[in-house]
Parts: sequence; structure tokens; C-alpha cells
Amino acid sequence: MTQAECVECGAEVSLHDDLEVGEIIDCGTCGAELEVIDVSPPVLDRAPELEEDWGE
Amino acid sequence: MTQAECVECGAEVSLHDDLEVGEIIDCGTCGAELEVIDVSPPVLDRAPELEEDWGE
Amino acid sequence: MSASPLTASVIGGSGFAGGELLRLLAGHPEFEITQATSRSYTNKTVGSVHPNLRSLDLRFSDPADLESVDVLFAATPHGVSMERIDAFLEAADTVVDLSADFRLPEADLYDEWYEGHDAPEYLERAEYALPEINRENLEGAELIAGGGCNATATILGLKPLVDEGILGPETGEVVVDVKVGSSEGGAGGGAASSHPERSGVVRPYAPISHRHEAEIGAYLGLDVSFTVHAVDMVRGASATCHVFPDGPVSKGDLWGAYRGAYEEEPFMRLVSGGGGVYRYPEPKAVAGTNAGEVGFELDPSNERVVVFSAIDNMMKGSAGQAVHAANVALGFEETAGLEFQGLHPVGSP
Amino acid sequence: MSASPLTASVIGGSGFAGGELLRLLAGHPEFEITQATSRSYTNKTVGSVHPNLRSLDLRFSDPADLESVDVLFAATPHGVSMERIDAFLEAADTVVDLSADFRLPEADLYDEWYEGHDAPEYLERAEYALPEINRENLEGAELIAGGGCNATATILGLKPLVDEGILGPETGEVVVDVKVGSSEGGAGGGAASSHPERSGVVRPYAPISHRHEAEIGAYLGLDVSFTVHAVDMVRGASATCHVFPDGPVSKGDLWGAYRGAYEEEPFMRLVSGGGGVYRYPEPKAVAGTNAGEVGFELDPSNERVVVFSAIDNMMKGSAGQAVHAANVALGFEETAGLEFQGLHPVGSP
Amino acid sequence: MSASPLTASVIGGSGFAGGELLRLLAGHPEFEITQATSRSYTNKTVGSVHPNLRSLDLRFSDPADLESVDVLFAATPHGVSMERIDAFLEAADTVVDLSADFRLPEADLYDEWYEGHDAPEYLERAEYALPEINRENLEGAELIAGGGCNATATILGLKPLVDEGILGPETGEVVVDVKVGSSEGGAGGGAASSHPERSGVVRPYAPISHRHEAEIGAYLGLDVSFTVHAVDMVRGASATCHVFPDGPVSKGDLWGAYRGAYEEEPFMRLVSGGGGVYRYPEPKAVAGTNAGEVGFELDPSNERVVVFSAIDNMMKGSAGQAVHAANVALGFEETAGLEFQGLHPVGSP
Amino acid sequence: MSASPLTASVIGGSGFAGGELLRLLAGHPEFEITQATSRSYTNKTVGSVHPNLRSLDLRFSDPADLESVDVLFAATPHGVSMERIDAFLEAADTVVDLSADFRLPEADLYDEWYEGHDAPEYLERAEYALPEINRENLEGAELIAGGGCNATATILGLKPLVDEGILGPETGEVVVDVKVGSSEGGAGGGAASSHPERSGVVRPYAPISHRHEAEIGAYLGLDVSFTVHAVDMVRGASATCHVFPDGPVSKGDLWGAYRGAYEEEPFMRLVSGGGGVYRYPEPKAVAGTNAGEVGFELDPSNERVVVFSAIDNMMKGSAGQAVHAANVALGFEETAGLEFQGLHPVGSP
Ligand SMILES: NC(=O)c1ccc[n+]([C@@H]2O[C@H](COP(=O)([O-])OP(=O)(O)OC[C@H]3O[C@@H](n4cnc5c(N)ncnc54)[C@H](OP(=O)(O)O)[C@@H]3O)[C@@H](O)[C@H]2O)c1
Ligand SMILES: NC(=O)c1ccc[n+]([C@@H]2O[C@H](COP(=O)([O-])OP(=O)(O)OC[C@H]3O[C@@H](n4cnc5c(N)ncnc54)[C@H](OP(=O)(O)O)[C@@H]3O)[C@@H](O)[C@H]2O)c1
Ligand SMILES: NC(=O)c1ccc[n+]([C@@H]2O[C@H](COP(=O)([O-])OP(=O)(O)OC[C@H]3O[C@@H](n4cnc5c(N)ncnc54)[C@H](OP(=O)(O)O)[C@@H]3O)[C@@H](O)[C@H]2O)c1
Ligand SMILES: NC(=O)c1ccc[n+]([C@@H]2O[C@H](COP(=O)([O-])OP(=O)(O)OC[C@H]3O[C@@H](n4cnc5c(N)ncnc54)[C@H](OP(=O)(O)O)[C@@H]3O)[C@@H](O)[C@H]2O)c1
Ligand SMILES: [Zn+2]
Ligand SMILES: [Zn+2]
Repeated sequence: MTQAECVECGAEVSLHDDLEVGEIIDCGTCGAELEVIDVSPPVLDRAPELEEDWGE
Repeated sequence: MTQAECVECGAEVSLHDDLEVGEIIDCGTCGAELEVIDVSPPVLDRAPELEEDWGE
Repeated sequence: MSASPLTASVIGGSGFAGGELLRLLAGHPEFEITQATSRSYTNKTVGSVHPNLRSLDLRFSDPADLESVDVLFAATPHGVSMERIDAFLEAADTVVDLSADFRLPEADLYDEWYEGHDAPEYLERAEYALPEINRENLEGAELIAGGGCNATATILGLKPLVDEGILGPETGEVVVDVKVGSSEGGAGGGAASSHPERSGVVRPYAPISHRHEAEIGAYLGLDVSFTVHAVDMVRGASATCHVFPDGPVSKGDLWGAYRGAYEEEPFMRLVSGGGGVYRYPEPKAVAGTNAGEVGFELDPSNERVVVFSAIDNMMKGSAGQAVHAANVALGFEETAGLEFQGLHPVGSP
Repeated sequence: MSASPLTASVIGGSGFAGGELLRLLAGHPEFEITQATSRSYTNKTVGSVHPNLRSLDLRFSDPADLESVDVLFAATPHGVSMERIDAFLEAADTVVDLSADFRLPEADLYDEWYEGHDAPEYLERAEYALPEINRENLEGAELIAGGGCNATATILGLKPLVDEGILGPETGEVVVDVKVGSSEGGAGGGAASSHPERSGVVRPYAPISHRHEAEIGAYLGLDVSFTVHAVDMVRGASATCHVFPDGPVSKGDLWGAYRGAYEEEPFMRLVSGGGGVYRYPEPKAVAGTNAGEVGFELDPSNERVVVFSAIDNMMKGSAGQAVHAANVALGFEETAGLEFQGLHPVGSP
Repeated sequence: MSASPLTASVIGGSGFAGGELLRLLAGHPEFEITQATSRSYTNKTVGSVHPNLRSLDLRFSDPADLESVDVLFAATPHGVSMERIDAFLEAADTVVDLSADFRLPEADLYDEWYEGHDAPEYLERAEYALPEINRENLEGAELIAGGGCNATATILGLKPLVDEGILGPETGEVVVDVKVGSSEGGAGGGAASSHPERSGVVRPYAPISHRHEAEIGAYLGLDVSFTVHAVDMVRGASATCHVFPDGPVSKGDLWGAYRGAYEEEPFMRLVSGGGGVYRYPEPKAVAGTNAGEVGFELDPSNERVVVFSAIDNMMKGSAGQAVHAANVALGFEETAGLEFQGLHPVGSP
Repeated sequence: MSASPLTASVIGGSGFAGGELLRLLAGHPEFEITQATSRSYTNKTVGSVHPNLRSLDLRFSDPADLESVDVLFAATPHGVSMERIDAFLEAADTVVDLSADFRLPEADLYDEWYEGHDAPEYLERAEYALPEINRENLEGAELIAGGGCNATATILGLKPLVDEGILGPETGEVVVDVKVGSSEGGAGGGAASSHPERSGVVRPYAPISHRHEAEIGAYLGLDVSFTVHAVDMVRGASATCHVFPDGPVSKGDLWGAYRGAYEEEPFMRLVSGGGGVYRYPEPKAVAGTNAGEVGFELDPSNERVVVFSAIDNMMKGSAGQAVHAANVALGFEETAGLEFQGLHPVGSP
């Protein structure tokens, strides 16, 4: 299992094997939603904010 | 405004003018969902139960 | 509104039922409040106890000093009114008592279910306050006895079946399973009604032998199997009655019974099936109002009728019922002062 | 009551604010309801959605077919009214919009805080609905824009300090910590507002950048540090404002400011200290009513003023405010249709 | 702990019952979690859905890709397991299914109460998960079917009476009045389970014909009159059973029946009378635990036995029962992973 | 587990914090309970007060008769321990006091914030119980002083900022707005904590001058603007801290500060943003556990840092913290007896 650094909080994020570009995973430390920008080596970026109406 | 009898509870249900066959309205007394079977004269029948999962 | 409103007093005005009476009377076109009593809060403003009544310009006075009024409402614990009934009737032309003191028609029943009665001679002068079952006798009544809240919910649910002969003393078991809110216990609750202990409960608080069985017996002629649970709401009483009629009964029979009984009643609503979220009676749909919701379902598997009934115990179950009865007794519009329709959405009132 | 009531319609009548409007208009002496719209419940009874309105003899109609009325109330999500404003103003002499669409005075602010504006030409014709800060301009207004509920609570709490010069744009940080109930999210909540997930929360739901900051900025002239928490109630918004005045301020100054501002206001109550259980503003004391409670405390240790403000978001925070504004605009009694005093005891309304 | 723990997977790991299974398995000395599936949250951390499991280093995977494990727990909606049962049994030595798919002993019953069955050949291989009534058959079982939560509460309450012959198919009506929390509906609730609509309810949600009647019939041999109410809690199921025995029964008989049945049971508690606040079974006393509380009262007036039974639907009513059954099936300590004692005070868990 | 567990007693075992201690100690591998005291329930079973502990075979004894134990936990009201501290230290090698009696480092502070101190000579021997800020001094400590729950929430939220120099005594106002559950008031609440009055509240209960300010001042070196609200939950304390750093600060700085402080801490969780329902700390996500959740957001508009912190007041805020400190003091595994992960879904615990 490879690792990448979370762009939000800096923690290590473990990545599964069949990672694909565009996939969204969450950081286990800060919960940030991260988009897979590249796979070899893996690069993560903050996923575009879901303009989810979160209860207001 | 015309009236019809609710098949569930027997109360009078007032019907709007542009009533159409197949429309579903609810009885104001018992709340039953009623299907418009005919329009002149208006005939109502119990609407097929929505198998709505109502919270279980 | 009449030219000059009647004067009214509330004995036990610092309690829950008393506060509700004050709210209703303050908004009632035919009444003006003369006196609200409390021993613990004498001279304090009514608003210091009941925050919704902050704009009411009234202070509590001592219940020992009764003023002369047209109507006296007593919302004191069981036992107080039977002791002071002479003084009450001297101070007022009409007395409406919300306690159990004059609810039961015979002294024997007080011996059986309570600790006897101090003034049994008044029992036959008293009229049961529920207009849906006693309207004709309320007109002109001088002593009115408010029903118990659980009894009220049960009686409203079952009366139409009794009247139609679907249910009677010979019918077999009637199970009444009640769920009530914490205001039923009054303002002076103990440890069991502290917030940490009382929150989130489904707690059997009267598994058997609840005193309201006496009232139900007296006014429906039925012995019911009665169990009350405390649940996490402040206002509300909900009775689920499981009835097993002797002979076959159809949904049409049931609708006939309930529509016949309640179609003309200003406060009764039939709620039974239909779509949406609110398909059967439930307390939060009537919270703050004097409405009673009744509905039913017919269980084809075992010929059971399940009747649901929901009221706000502070309203239809006590203060609202009292004002409704007073309206009938005094010839006012029945809904006077009781027009509030309730809220949607609403949480756990 | 006037000889002939005005006709009114409610667009978005199946929503939470729309349902509250229907309740208020049905009990209002000067209005009769002509139309309530819903796309999802067209032809269904209003009572099938709002169980408290079961006795209202009215069915939802399609919002595409607007009837001509005296007053149109729109309680639709942000964006709908700005698209249909021409049609609304054609159908009615007076339009009261509860959404954010006409709340902000300038189009720029919509670019900054929302996704721009479709009909900016109406912005200067619109009047902010809160009579406590805009009464004079409401008289005769044709387009009225209801305030946001959190903004309303905050503005009511801070306005007296601003007016007295105790607080101003130069003052330094003002922290506004808000707690709100679940009805604020409207009838169409998602996963976060399901009962299992939403029960019992103290959940930061808008830690920063809440859009109501724009309104507060526009009407108080202040940038506030604004954070909103969801708590376990259905109705209610409570704002705690922490203010650090530049110079020394006394309790006397504060009482002067608040009494001066609100003593004559029919819906405002000052609640600050005193004895008993209810010593400061709290939402359940105003639930179901159009009242706003405001109170304060002065922290001697650091010259902080803590201001508390509590409203029912469905009433003073939306539908009640709208009716109040309409009363002012049309020259009715300000409290017409808004007399309900609230309940005590009451749980979590 | 054994030298090497067994591997386990949870199908439907993002649901309420699945999350509870993950919590229990993560703390279980004999298991390690290999896989948790979800279609909607594939690749997300388990903690992003279940905040109590943030420290679990596990991501959801697709239920289409089953890994080989010792024990597979399925917590999917009714219908999923009966379709995938072959794949499940291929992937795992032991399958514990929490849905209704294998609960009923005969295919006929699925025709009557559900929409038939896809894999009826497995019905007789399946063992009902409740150790209190089926312990001996669970040992070594390969397919285990978790009971329904309302059925579990009812069966635990009535079984001792049936075993002692106090209650039987000939006895006459048994009324079972159930009160349940909102987690019973699972994570995907609709409008009726939104916080504003679901808060504060006492709502009849299954007045008649609830499917759990089938299970009760199958395992107790009784037709019961069954009505379920939604109340304002998230976890918990409480059944009040009103029983009318044919002949006279004493409190001694009842204590004998209940003590005989449950004295040795590790998770059953008799709670009946006594002093203090908690005198009868109630859900909040067992919240978060695998305990079942049972108690009773004898109504002298009409020879009624009232039986109260309370469980946490997420535990004894689903995930806890499943783990308990797995413990029995695999020869582990019965209480392994299920030691949590619950909380006091606790609100509305 | 050690060969022979240590003996422990709980003084004030019938209270809320005492009951929680009993629960934790009963499940702790290194302790066995010798004594639990109560004056009001002497000789009653522990389970008669704490229904979750019905299976504990223990009765309350009189606090006047202290038995000799290894560790004595005192969970009595403020003032009791300072009077009996000699007796406590004579009866036990280690004393863990949960009250405020030994929390503050200097006698002066007791004069300022309380009514002075009876045994000031012990103040410098006492160690503050929060391992996250005082771990090194706890090892081998003989007198441990549990922190206040609101102070604990605040200190956990702000400590990392202080340690990194982002926040200090010169920084300017820090507003701490706290929301707490009803168990904070202990088992003996009065009228304000009755269920009808306390349900559904957002009630300012300590607008200013809360005593926990003294603790925060002592351990963070900061004067904070502190306001506490009662909300409708039983367990939980949530602090929202509004901080205005002097210089610019980035999200990276903040993550650095918080990860640095808490990444290795067994009970601390960073929860900040992300998707799903639970994006920031909230009490129900930690209910029943010793976890502390901390998170933050940076307000770009005014350089405000908002810090959220959530604990269970009965656990991390009192009994859990005490056991954690004892584990550190005695060299046990830090998480021993504190492994419970909490529940999802869960209502209002
Ligand atoms: N709560 C309900 O749902 C409900 C429903 C139906 C009927 N009721 C009946 O209504 C009555 C009041 O109930 P509640 O719930 O309002 O109780 P509550 O909140 O305890 O109020 C009792 C009131 O009576 C006063 N009081 C007590 N003892 C008195 C005495 N010896 N002489 C004069 N005043 C006395 C109390 O004030 P001071 O102590 O300050 O004088 C208080 O104002 C009861 O009889 C009850 O059965 C209540
Ligand atoms: N809730 C509050 O506390 C509060 C406070 C202040 C202001 N407000 C404002 O009041 C407005 C309504 O809020 P709410 O909470 O009542 O929301 P809601 O419960 O979601 O109701 C929205 C209503 O608008 C209707 N609707 C939605 N889209 C529509 C469209 N495109 N055209 C016509 N009708 C449409 C909906 O019915 P159909 O989908 O069936 O047509 C429904 O009746 C919002 O603008 C909100 O910001 C609410
Ligand atoms: N809740 C209770 O109190 C309780 C009590 C006793 C028994 N049960 C039983 O336990 C089961 C789960 O109940 P719940 O309350 O946990 O429901 P839930 O919260 O709705 O969870 C259902 C789970 O199944 C997954 N799922 C749904 N359809 C699926 C499919 N076709 N294939 C694979 N996975 C699927 C869902 O995740 P994705 O959609 O992301 O895949 C989710 O993880 C039900 O059978 C229920 O009857 C529940
Ligand atoms: N609740 C919280 O969230 C929390 C958080 C942090 C710290 N604390 C601290 O923990 C302590 C206990 O709080 P609590 O909430 O558990 O209070 P509580 O529920 O009122 O319990 C107090 C306990 O002390 C006993 N007690 C009272 N006076 C006593 C005396 N003079 N001598 C011996 N025992 C006495 C009581 O039992 P009897 O009266 O039967 O003897 C009871 O067992 C307090 O100091 C509190 O500040 C509590
Ligand atoms: Zn991260
Ligand atoms: Zn009908």
C-alpha cells in the first residue's frame, strides 16, 4: 500500500492499490476530501467543494 | 364546485373544476388517497396503496 | 365580546395547569382575570413563573384570601378542593375544579380508588367537564369537575364504539396502553422527573391500577386494562386502545360510529390512514391546542379494532377542557379563547 | 375586523415557512386565503402536509397559475422570487418575500455572498421586513423582504448598542455565536437532518462565512465574527453576542439603550437577570410566538457585554415577521394575527 | 484471546446495523475485520460515516468483490442476502445475516408476509440467532438468521410464559404494544424520519399487520395483536405485552417462570418493581448494551399479566444478537466483545 | 492484567460522576472495587441507583467509615474533600479528587473564586489530572485533582495554540462559548433541571464569571471571555473558542499546532472539515467515551480562528479523566478501562 501526504493537514494517507485518477478519497486524519491527480507517484489535491446544502 | 362521497369514510369531498381521470386527491376528513375513476359524474375509488416505506 | 367580561380567578396559578388557565383566560374575550393564587410565589409576577405570560400585569396572591369572582378555577392537587369547596362556592357563582376531587359520581369510588371524600354531598351536584360526553348537563352547571388527562384520551377514543354498541361491558378485554409527557406530573416533580433521569424514557410508570380507571369505568361503563408509560415529551397524552368486538365489524361501521360522534364537534378530528407523515392521531399534531385527534385501524387477522387518541394533557386534558366546559356552562361560543391551531413543524412540545 | 378582508396567497405553501404563513393568515382578522401553492402536493389538502391545518378547507394549487390577490407571500427557496418577481408584482399589490432574494440593498452584495442577482432593479424598491429597525419605510411598501432568522436574532440583539454608540464599526471584534433548530433547514432536509443523525447535536454547521453576515453588515454596519451551531430543537434561534465596547459602559447605560429601543415595541421583551428558572432570553420561552427576547450581562472582569437574543425562527425569524411587516405596510393593527402568547411548560418546540 | 483471531467481513458496513457490527468486531478479542462494504462510500474511511470509528484504519470496499473470510456478517436490506447467499457461503465458513431473509422457517410464510423467497432451500439450514431460545442449535451453525428487533423484544418477554404453560395458542388475545426509536428505520430514512417531523413523536407507525408478527408466530406459536409506535429516541425497542391467562396465576408463578428462564442468561436482567427511578424495563437502561431487560406486573383486578421488555434495537435487536450468536456458533465466550455495561445518566440514546 | 488488582473506593458513589467511576472501575483490568459510599442510599445496591450496574454485587456504605484501599476516588461536591483530605490520604495511597477542591494551584484563587480553602497546604502537592497537559507530573502522584468539564474542553481546544505562540496573554479577546448537558449539574438538580423546564432549552446559565475561568487562567495563562449555555442533552460539553491571533496564521500553521499536540495522544481526535455529516467536533460523537475531539476553521474575512472542542462531561470531563490520570500515575496502560468507542447512531446521550 502506498502513501501520500494530505494537502490539508499533512498527515500520511494510505492509498489502495488500484488507485485511479479522479477518484475521491478522504483523509483519515482531517477528513478532507482529496482528489487523485496522478497515480505514479500518487498526487492528491483538495477535491472541489461539494456545494452540498448541509442542513441550513 | 362539485362533490363526491369518499369511499373510505363516507364524507363529502369537494372536487375542483378541471378534474381529470386518474388524478389522486385526498379526502379532507379521513385523509384517504382517492383516485378519480370518472369525471361526469365524478366517481372516486381508493388509490392503490403506495408501498411507501414509512419509516420502518 | 360581551359588554362586560366576567371576572375569573385561578387557584393554584403557579402550577402547570394553573398557568395554562391563566394563558387561556388572558386571551379569552369573555373573561378578565381578577386573581391568581400561589403560596410559594405570593406577590411575585405571574411572568416570573410562566415566562410566556411576562406581559400579563398580575401578581400571585395568597389562596387564603379569595376574592369574589364570577368563575373560580381551581388547579390544586387532589384533596385541596374537597376541603375548600364551601369557600370556593361562596366566592364564585361557578366553580371549575381540575383535580380529581369531584370527578367520580359516587363517594364509594373515592373509598375504593382514593382515600375517601371530605365533601361527598357535592358529588352529585358536580358535572363532568368533557362536553363531548356531557354537553347537555354542563349548561348552567355551578360545579364542574375536569376530567383526568389519560381518562379523557381514553374516553374520547372509546365512547363512539360504546355508543354504537360495538363495545360494551360484556365485550371482553379492552387494553389501553397510554403514553404521556412529563407535564402530567405537575411543576413539583421529584428525582424521577429530573432532566437526566426523565430524558429519552419509555418508562412504565403505572403498569396497573391507575386511578383513571375509575373515571373510565364511571363514564364508559367498562373495566379496561390500563397501563401508562412516560415518554420523552413535555405535553401530550396518547392512548392506544385495543378492542376485540364480539361480532364482526366493518370499516364502514367504524367510520359511521366516529363520524356520527365527532363530525359536529368543534374540537374533534378524525385522522385515520391517508398519506403523508401524519396518518394517525399523535400528540404533537395537537400540542398547545384543545383539539382531540381520534383514529382507528381494523386488524383483519384477529378482528381487533385499534383506536388511537391524542390530546395535549395541558389543554384538552385539563385547562382547555375546563375553559371549554365553562364556555358551555355560561353560554359562550364553545371555541372562545381556544382558537389556537397548533404548530407545524414542532419538535417535542 | 375590516368589512372585507384582503385576499392573500402563499407561494411555497407546503414548506415550513409557507405552512406557518397559512396558519397565521387563517387566523388573521384582515386576510382570507385565496391560494396556497405547491408543485409536489398540487390538489392535496393543506392539512395533508400541515396536520395542524386539517380544518382548513384549502387545496394546494400549482405555482404556475397565480391568482390575483391583494397580498402575495412567497416562501420559496432562494432564487425563485428573483426570477418570478414580475409575475408576483403583477398578481398582487403587495409582495412579501421571505427568501434572501431582496434582503440585501445592493447587487454587489449578491455577487459577493450569493451567485449574483437576476433582477437587481428591484433591490432599491424592496424594504427590509423587520419593523423594529425599518418601521417607517414599511408603511405602504409594495415589495417587502423578510430577514434571515439568524440575522434577525443578531440585529435585534445588537441594534440598541449601535444606536447608542456603544458599538460601532471601529469597536473591535464582535463574536456572534448562534444556536438554531432543525426547521431552519426547511422541509427538504438531507442525511444530516435525519432524526438519528440530527438528534441531540451541538453541531457547528456554519463555522465561518455564513451568508447572514452580509445582512448584519448591511443593516448594522458591522462585520461580525459569526458561527452557527445546530442544536436539538425544531424551532428557535438564539444568538449570544460578545461585545467589547471601547470605553467603559455601565449596566445603567445598557438598560437605557435596551429600554429606549424596545419599551414600546409590541413584540420585544427584555429578560435580563431576575429570579426563577427563566432569567435570560431563550427560544422555548418564545416558541410559536412572534416575540423576541433580548437580555444582557456585563462582565466586570473584561468590560465585555454579553447580549442574548432569542426568537422562533418560523415566526419572528420568518413568517411572523412577514405578517408583522404586512400589518405595518397595510396599516393594520401591528399585532393582528400574531397574538399567540406561547406555552409553559413546553418541551423542545 | 485465541492465538490467531478469525477474519470477518461486514456487508452493508455503512448502514446502522453494519456500523454497530464494525464497532463490536473491532473490540472483539476473537475477530479481526477484513472487509466492510458499501456501494455509496467505496474507498472512504469507515470513520467518515461512523464518527465513533474514526480510529479504525479501514476503508469501505465494493460488495461485489467479496474477500474470503471466516465469518461474513450481512447487514443489508431485506432481499439482498437471499439473492447473494451462494456467494456469501462461498466466501465464508459462517454467514450471519441480520435481515429478514432467513428468519422464517418456511417459504410459505415469505409468500404470506413478504414477496416470496428466492432461495427457500436455505431456510431449513438457517438457525434463528437468539441464543435465549435457540442456543443448542446455534453451536456450529453455518447460516444464522438474526431476529427482528421488535420480535426479539416480544419473544424475550413472552417466552417464559409460553414455556411454563401460562400462555399458549388457546389463551385468548395477547396485545403487544411496541415503542421504537428512529434507528430502526436504518440510515436511509425519508420525509417521515427527518428531524423536524420525527422529533417528539408518539406516532402509530404500524397499527396492524407488522411483519414481525410472522416471526413471533413461528417461534412462540402465538398470534399476537401487534401495534408499533415510533417515539422520540434513536436506539431502543420496548414491548409491553398484555396477557390474560386462562387460569389464576400468582406473582410467585411469574417469578418462577422468569427466574427459571433467565437466571443463568448472561444478558438477561429481571427488573420488576423495587424502589428508585428505574423499576421496570426501559430502553435507556440498556442503551448501547446487549442486555435485555424483562419485568412484569400482575393486575389483580382482571387477572392480566403485563410484561415489559426493553432492548437496544441496534444491539440485542440486531448487531449484538448477531455477535452473540456467532460467539455461540464458534464456541467463544458468550459475552466476548459484548461487555459494555451502558451509561447512567444517559439522555435519549 | 496484573497478578493482583489494586483496590479502589469511590466516595460519592451515588452521584453521577461517582456512578461513572464505578462503571469504569468495574470494567478496569487493574482495579477491584472495595467500597462505594452514599449517605442517602447506605446499604442499598449500587444497581438500585445506577441501573446499568445492576449486575455489580455491591452495596453503598457510609462515607464516615472509610476502608483502607490503594486508590480512593472522591466524587463529592465542592468543599467535602478539602475537609476530609487527611482521612482520605490516610485511607489510601493515591487520592483522585474530582471536585474543584485541589484544582487551582494557589490559595488566593480560592479566595477570589470560591469561599477560600480549608487545607491550602495540600494545593502544591496536588497534580492537575489532565494528562494531555500534565502527564509527566502525574507519574507517581499521590493527590490528583480532576479538571472541571468546561475548563477541560476549553483547555484541550486552546492549548496547542498557546504552545505554538499563536495565542498568548497579550493576544486580545478570546471568546469561549460553551454548551453543556444536564448531567453537569449532578444528581440533585432543582426546579430548573426538572424535565419540563429543562427540555429543549438553549439557556444561558452562566453568562459571566463562571468559576472554570480560574482554572483556564491557571493552566493556559489566559483570561477568557466565558459564557455557558445549557442545551438539551444529558451528557456532553462543547466549547467554541473564537480567537483573534495578532499576526497572520495559515491553515498549515494550525494543522501543525494541532497535529503536533495530539497526534500521539491516545484519546484526542482531530476533526476538521471533510465530508459527511460529522465535520467538526460534537459531543454526541464522543458520548460515553474518554475521547476529546478538537477541530478548527480559519475565517479569512477577519483572521479569526474558531476552535471547536467536544467531550463527554462524565468521561473526559470527570470520571474518565480521573481514571486516565490514575492509569498514568500508577504506570498502567493509559487506555486501560477506557476502551469504549461510543455509539453511532446515537440520539441525545
Ligand atoms: N398536569 C396535568 O396534565 C393535569 C391534567 C389533568 C388534571 N390535572 C389536575 O390539575 C391539578 C393541578 O395539577 P398541576 O399539574 O398543575 O400541578 P402543579 O403544577 O403541582 O400545581 C399545583 C398548584 O396548586 C398550588 N397548591 C398546592 N397545594 C395547595 C394548597 N394546599 N392550597 C392552595 N394551593 C395549593 C400550587 O402552588 P403553591 O404551592 O405555590 O400554592 C400550584 O400552583 C391537579 O389536581 C391535577 O390532578 C393536571
Ligand atoms: N425555515 C426558516 O427558518 C426560514 C427563516 C427565514 C427565511 N426563510 C426563507 O423562507 C423560504 C422558504 O423556507 P422553508 O424553510 O419554508 O423551505 P421549504 O420548507 O423547503 O419550503 C420551500 C417551499 O417552496 C416550494 N418551492 C420550491 N421550489 C419552488 C419553485 N421553483 N417554484 C415554486 N415553489 C417552489 C416548495 O414546494 P414544492 O416543491 O412542492 O413546490 C415549498 O413549498 C426560503 O427562502 C428561506 O430562506 C426560512
Ligand atoms: N436497524 C435496526 O434496528 C435493525 C434491527 C434488526 C435487523 N435489522 C436488519 O439489518 C439490515 C440492515 O438494516 P440497517 O438499519 O442497518 O439499514 P441501513 O442503515 O439502511 O443499511 C443498509 C446497508 O446495506 C447496504 N446496501 C443496501 N443495498 C445493498 C445492496 N443491494 N447490496 C449491497 N449492500 C447494500 C447499504 O450501503 P450502500 O447502499 O452504500 O451499499 C448499507 O450499508 C436490514 O435487513 C434490517 O432489517 C435492522
Ligand atoms: N457532573 C459533572 O459533569 C462533573 C464534571 C467534573 C467534575 N465534577 C465534580 O464531581 C463531583 C461530583 O459531581 P456529581 O455531578 O457527581 O454530583 P452529584 O451527582 O450530586 O453527586 C454527589 C455525590 O456526593 C455525595 N455527597 C454529597 N455530599 C456529601 C458529603 N458531605 N459527604 C460525603 N458524600 C457526599 C452524594 O451522595 P449522598 O448525598 O448520598 O452521600 C453523591 O454520591 C463534584 O465536585 C463536581 O464538581 C462533576
Ligand atoms: Zn488530512
Ligand atoms: Zn374520507
